[in-house]
Amino acid sequence: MLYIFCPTCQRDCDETELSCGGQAHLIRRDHASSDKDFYKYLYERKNDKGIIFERWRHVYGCGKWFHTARCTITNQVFGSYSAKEVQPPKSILATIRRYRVDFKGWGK
Amino acid sequence: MKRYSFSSIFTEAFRDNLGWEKAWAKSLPKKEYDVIIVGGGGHGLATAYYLAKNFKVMDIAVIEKGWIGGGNTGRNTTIIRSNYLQESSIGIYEKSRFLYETLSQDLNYNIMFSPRGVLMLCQTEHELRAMKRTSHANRINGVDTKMVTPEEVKEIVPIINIDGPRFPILGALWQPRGGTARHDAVAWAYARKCSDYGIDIIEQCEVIGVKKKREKIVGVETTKGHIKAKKVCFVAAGHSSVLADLAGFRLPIESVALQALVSEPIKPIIDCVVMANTVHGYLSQSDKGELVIGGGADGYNNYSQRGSFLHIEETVRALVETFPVISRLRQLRQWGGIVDMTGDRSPIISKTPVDGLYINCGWGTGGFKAIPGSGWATAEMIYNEKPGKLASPFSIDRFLEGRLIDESAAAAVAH
Amino acid sequence: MSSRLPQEGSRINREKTVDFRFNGKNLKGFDGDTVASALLANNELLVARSFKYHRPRGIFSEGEEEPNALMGIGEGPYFEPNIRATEAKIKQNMNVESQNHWPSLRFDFLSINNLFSRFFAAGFYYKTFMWPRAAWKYLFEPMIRRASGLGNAPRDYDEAHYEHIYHHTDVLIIGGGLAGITAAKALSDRGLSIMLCEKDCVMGGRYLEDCESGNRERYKKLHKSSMEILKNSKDISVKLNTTVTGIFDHGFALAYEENQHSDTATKKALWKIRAKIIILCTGAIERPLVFPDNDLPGIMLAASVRDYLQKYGVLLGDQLVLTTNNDYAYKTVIELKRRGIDVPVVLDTRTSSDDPIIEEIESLGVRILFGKCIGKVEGKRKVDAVGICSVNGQGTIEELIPCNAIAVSGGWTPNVNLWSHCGGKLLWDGESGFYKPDPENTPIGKEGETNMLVLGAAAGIFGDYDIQDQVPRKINQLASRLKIKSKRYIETNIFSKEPEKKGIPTYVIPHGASKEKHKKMYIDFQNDVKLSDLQLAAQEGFENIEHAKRYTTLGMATDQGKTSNINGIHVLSQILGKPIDRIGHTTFRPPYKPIPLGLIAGQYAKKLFKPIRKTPIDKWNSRKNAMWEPVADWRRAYAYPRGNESLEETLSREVLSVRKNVGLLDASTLGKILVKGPDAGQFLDLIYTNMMSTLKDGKCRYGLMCNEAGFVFDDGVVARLNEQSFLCHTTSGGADRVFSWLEEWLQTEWHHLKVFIVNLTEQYSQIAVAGPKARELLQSFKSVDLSAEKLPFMHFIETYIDDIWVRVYRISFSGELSYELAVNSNQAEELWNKLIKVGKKYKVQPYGTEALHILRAEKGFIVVGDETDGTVTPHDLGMDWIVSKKKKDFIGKKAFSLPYLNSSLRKQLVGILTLDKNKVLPDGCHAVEDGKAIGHITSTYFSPTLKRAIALGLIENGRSRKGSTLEFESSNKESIFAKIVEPNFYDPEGTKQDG
Amino acid sequence: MIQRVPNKMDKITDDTFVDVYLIGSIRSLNIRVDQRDKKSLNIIKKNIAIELPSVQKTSERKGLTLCWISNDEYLLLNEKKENDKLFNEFKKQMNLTTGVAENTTDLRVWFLVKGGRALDILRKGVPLDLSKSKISKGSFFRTRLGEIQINILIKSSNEILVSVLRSHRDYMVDWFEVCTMRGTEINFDL
Repeated sequence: MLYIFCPTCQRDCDETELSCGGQAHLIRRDHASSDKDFYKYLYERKNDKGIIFERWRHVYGCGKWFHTARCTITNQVFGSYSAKEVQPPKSILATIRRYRVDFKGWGK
Repeated sequence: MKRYSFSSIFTEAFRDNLGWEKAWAKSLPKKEYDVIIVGGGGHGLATAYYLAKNFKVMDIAVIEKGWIGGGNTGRNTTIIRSNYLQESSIGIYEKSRFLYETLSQDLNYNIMFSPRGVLMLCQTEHELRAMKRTSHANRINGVDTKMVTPEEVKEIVPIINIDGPRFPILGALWQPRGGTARHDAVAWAYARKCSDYGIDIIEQCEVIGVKKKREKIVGVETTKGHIKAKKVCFVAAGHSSVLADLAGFRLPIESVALQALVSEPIKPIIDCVVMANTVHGYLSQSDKGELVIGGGADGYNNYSQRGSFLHIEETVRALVETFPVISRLRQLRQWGGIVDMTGDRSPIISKTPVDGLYINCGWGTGGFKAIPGSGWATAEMIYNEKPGKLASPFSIDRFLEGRLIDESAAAAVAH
Repeated sequence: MSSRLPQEGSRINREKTVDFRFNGKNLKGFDGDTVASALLANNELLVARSFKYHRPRGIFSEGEEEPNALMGIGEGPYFEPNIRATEAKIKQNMNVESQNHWPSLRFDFLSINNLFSRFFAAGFYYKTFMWPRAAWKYLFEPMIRRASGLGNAPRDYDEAHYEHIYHHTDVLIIGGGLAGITAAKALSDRGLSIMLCEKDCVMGGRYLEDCESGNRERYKKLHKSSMEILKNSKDISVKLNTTVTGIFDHGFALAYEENQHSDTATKKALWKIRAKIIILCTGAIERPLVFPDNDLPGIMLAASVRDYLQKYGVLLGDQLVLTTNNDYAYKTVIELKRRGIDVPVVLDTRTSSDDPIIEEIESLGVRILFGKCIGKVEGKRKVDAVGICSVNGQGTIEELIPCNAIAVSGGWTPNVNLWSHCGGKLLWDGESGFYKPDPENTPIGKEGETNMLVLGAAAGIFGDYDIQDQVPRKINQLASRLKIKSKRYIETNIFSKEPEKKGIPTYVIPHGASKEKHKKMYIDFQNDVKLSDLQLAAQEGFENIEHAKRYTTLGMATDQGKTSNINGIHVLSQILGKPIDRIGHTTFRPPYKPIPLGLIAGQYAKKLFKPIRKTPIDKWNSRKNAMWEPVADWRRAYAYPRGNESLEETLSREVLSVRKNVGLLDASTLGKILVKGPDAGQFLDLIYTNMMSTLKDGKCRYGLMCNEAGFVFDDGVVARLNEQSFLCHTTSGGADRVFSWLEEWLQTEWHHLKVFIVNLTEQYSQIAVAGPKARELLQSFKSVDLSAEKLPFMHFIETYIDDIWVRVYRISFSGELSYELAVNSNQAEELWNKLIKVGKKYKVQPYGTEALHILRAEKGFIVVGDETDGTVTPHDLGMDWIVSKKKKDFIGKKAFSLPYLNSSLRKQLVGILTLDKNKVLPDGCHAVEDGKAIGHITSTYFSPTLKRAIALGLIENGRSRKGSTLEFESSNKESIFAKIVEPNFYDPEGTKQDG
Repeated sequence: MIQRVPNKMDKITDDTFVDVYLIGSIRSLNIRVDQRDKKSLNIIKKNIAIELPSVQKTSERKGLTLCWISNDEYLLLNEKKENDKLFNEFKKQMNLTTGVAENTTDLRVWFLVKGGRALDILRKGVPLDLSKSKISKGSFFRTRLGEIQINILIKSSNEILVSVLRSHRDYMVDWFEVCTMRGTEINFDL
């Protein structure tokens, strides 16, 4: 039962208060994109066994979306950040590196 | 291979069972194979078996990072049914169910296929209409199902509460030839027969790299060394994305934990499988007497084989409401399986961007029922180097073309 | 022969006798007795039958590890099966029944299985019952099913009270023994909240029972002062009768509280605990030795023998033999001798021991035989004698010693299940012969920190001195690691350092036992897994511990292998010749102790099962005996039957009242979302397939939303309230989904847009007034002018009906002249009543959702969820007109260009008229062409207006089939032929909507 | 803070360890405002003269209570009839800006939970840390109770206002009845 920090409410939230929105930092493809890019945006997922960046919404609370970095093996959470970020903030990446020396970077 | 028969059991009983051989040989990898199947679960073993049986391809290795049947094959609620809505789904699941009927005899191993019937409850008008649509689709495609009334439901499952105040039972879709099987035995039975065919089953052997030459597969790197192969097929369920990553492509898949639980064993109270999709729960009773219960999957990616209590709670709540007498039975054990969910919740049996590399994955929460059919179709694809009639609707391309196979139309969560 | 001693028993009140029934027999016990202690006090040794061979079994332990004594307890709505006799307290007039036998416990027909056990070896089922094929379904499986299972399921509804409680704490201490109590004391006064859960009804764990007689007073004093500290500490909360059953991610723990509530029922609570630190003080469980005939009633774990003596004054037998591999178990002999009980012999598997306890016991005149063990046990349903043999031999009996009870000890196993639930790894300790927590691989909390600490016996530390030494030290370390108020906790060790009680790991004896003997050596009592079964499993290649477990069912019974796991792992390692740490162990999974399913549901059963959302007009609907339809969480009035009407008659009446006069519909459940801001129009243009930004103030426009895959997802009317504000109506079931959808796009993709949304679904109730007399009805309120000029079609105005504010939309979902009145919810019922009252003159009738569906189907209007199923595009619905070609971008636009969404084989919405106009097509039936399905019915009704069957359907290439006749297969035997037409059956010119 | 004499007729619980009253509606506005939108913020300041509350808190003045829902969403409660004019004027002004002030009085129903066990009752359904040490007067939480969304306004450790969607009223009444049954107090043994 995850317990994740909501940056808006400034508190930890029980998993039952949240809903997960899947992979973060996807770039929306509109009608001008190729079918292949559109497919990648809509369906293809990194689904890493290890550290992932994902979207959550505090649906029973403030209603705000935010992002987290989480390990899908241990469920360790490396921090929450605003859903408006187009890439993970440096502080989050630094936290990850502190725990995982072999972390390759978020885009890899 | 020593056959299992009345006489062999009788003979062995009187000599302390000393004559039984290993169910499958413990093999070490050879340098090279015609085909390597990565993943020693039901789907992988069945693929190897049908390659050998239907296409006489014998030079095969099945490599498994843990132990045979240790993934979702050994972690599911053992339901077998084919009452799907879409024609392509019906095709593969009905083939599978049909193969299950004689699987014990075909493999000379009692996998305890028990066609005790699957009852899919309708608890809203909308679900009732959707289920009627499914029943028509089933009939036209040769699947034996029918709609039954609430009274008939009560007759089939006397412990059910059909007048629940919140979601009364309005009817159900009944598939008398659906049922359950002993999940571990399915893996063991295929492994034993594969071994008998001379197929190498290599446990504790994890793939750590994929060898390609000009986008053509040439082998795999494993914890037991490099193994060359002409063709490779990934059949690794929740871990498919990890393997695809090694091969340099991504899949339209997310891995999530699906939870199930069993109760303490009790004397028989329910003789068929009941699925309640509106309230998200399904229930059957094993031959040991345990109630086997499944429900929804976690909403987030997870590889930890343990999940949240949330869905256990929701599922049990729904079932206690539907079957009030079970409230005083106790939860004995819960577990999670890592299931691979695709964008349309239907499976993938497909070629990949790498020549000679095939993939079978995306069975999500409902793979057990598909094992024989999926193995059959995948073997056919590997042998012919292109998907056959059963497999072709399930290629990865469908997402690119918008050709989704969406079963949720039937208001059914896939199981 | 077991009996009650004339005095002592720390748990019982001898002043208070309790009567209870066991298998119909009236027995007496004392207040405080468990079912097990009371049965033993009444010399009931045979209390159960095993799962597979139906072998006679007795009480084997004193706690949650009990594998044998499972009972059906209670009656009627309070009956519960499979309850461990060792865990249930007796209550006045309680009914207890043993399980899994027929016709009686003593003479069990299926014990015949025992005779055929040579056939029923592990894996037997997989090898047989295959011929003939049908026999499995009709003969073998029903037979097996009947024989298996343990207790009977309850038949009556459950009357127990279950509930969930959330609890947040800094520290959760699990176990109230010496380690747990010391840990709590050491942590108090540091500004931390501490919760301690103890499974028993008293604190103290084993240490009061197990102390040396000389130390007893000192222990008691310590305990008393500790309890004072716990009681007075503001930081510490103690829950008794509460077992922590599972540990989940991020410090979440589940605890199962079982407390006396009334004479019949028990209150059961499930505590959902969130703890920053979890301290495991769960102690250890004694494990048995595996020897031939080790499953007879009268054989019990050595520590349990002393527990029954001290807690309940109950003696297992007056001639008791101990078989052990360790010094610790000798305490049992001391306790027995102290009470003058005969101990004919002690069999110790070791060659010698230098522990002073040996001398003490020899001085009491007890014969100790080193290097010896039990080679066989005589007796049918109880122990009559033991045959002694050499540990290293083949089991040749050297001497037969009469006795009536056997105490067995194979050492202790730390109780580490909870450590493993959430990722903690275990280490094999070869010297002690058990798995213990690996300090390098701990469970972690949400930030990756170690969030669990193990203390005391659970960590493999057994001596009282050592525990009192270890716990404060570890707690102080923890405090400085966590930088919490680091007052050092110091406690004077009241215990003297004693020589460590030693044992040599032995599991299975005699070592050279023959094959025949292996078939009588039980490892898992409840599931009847014998040594020979594990041998066979290994022989057949089921070498991995998980395979062996699944093949033999070892450790899969209701005790989850608490007494059998380690022995099983050992046996496997012996057979395979692999060290134990290479064998590994099976995964421990929650729950540690089985939890009732009713408790998992908690208070959310019966009327709290799922929330039912009710509209402000629900009370009125309810009074009119409306039939209900659940729509998402709402209940809506489906129809309003009158008198003896059939449903068809009701629906027909309701439909015709709208067509001829006027009807009222409670449409309050419609979603209403306010979209406001300078960029609201731009935003809605991205959300809807059609253009919304061009909508004029005071006007309405129907809109369709698709998802990115191009499939229709919701629809509804949008009203432009003013320059900046739009009110978007959604489907009833879709309101929350659409609201979330809009928020998601606003927050995560188009956050540069200046738009706010508010979900006003319940602020306004909505009443549809539909029918040719709708205007007349509304105009009869003086204040209202709704003339066609004042309020044209697809416009709205705000006005008052009497003094009730309303927003009146002129929109129509029935094709008739129709108004929808939005009203503040608090006044909705009042307005409804006014309309009903005034409407009498116009023969107004309420109509339900089914009539609504018929009315719209007559007009060919779609319902999202009926005509669409998540795979249907606007083009499929023939609604190309609603897909803007001008807009640069909107959700779904890209997908419309994908090849399959433009395929000529797509199904298209058509109207369907059966050739036989009285024949209504069945729901969901398919059109067939050349034996292939080419489409299906989405809505089908008998139209009361047109007096004929009508249907809508999605048919492959349907629009080009207009005019042709198709075959619809309604069953195996019957087909219905119908003509494909335009999907608009009633008033296609649209003249009626203007009245 | 909100003052309301509970109407005896509305009392839900009977002879138990906590009193629960069904209050019904409280006049309220949902406010949405961008923190960068000075114009709208000024209107709040000028018209109702209440400081914006900090995260999960309320601020109040003369029977008006402003509750924090999110960094761009607030709930304004009006308990005094004499404030109505001010309230309406504020709504009008606010809606002339890019912010929102929307009447949501009819959207919710309010309950008053009173007594030493008030927090305990909510702990049976709310996954928040409601221990007394973590809760202060004037806190406002939006979270879930069972399967529904709930707002919790802490007046004091033994007086709590909660609100749910009006359609959940009957469900909430049932919930209180079940969870305040005699003999189900949350107790510790030591």
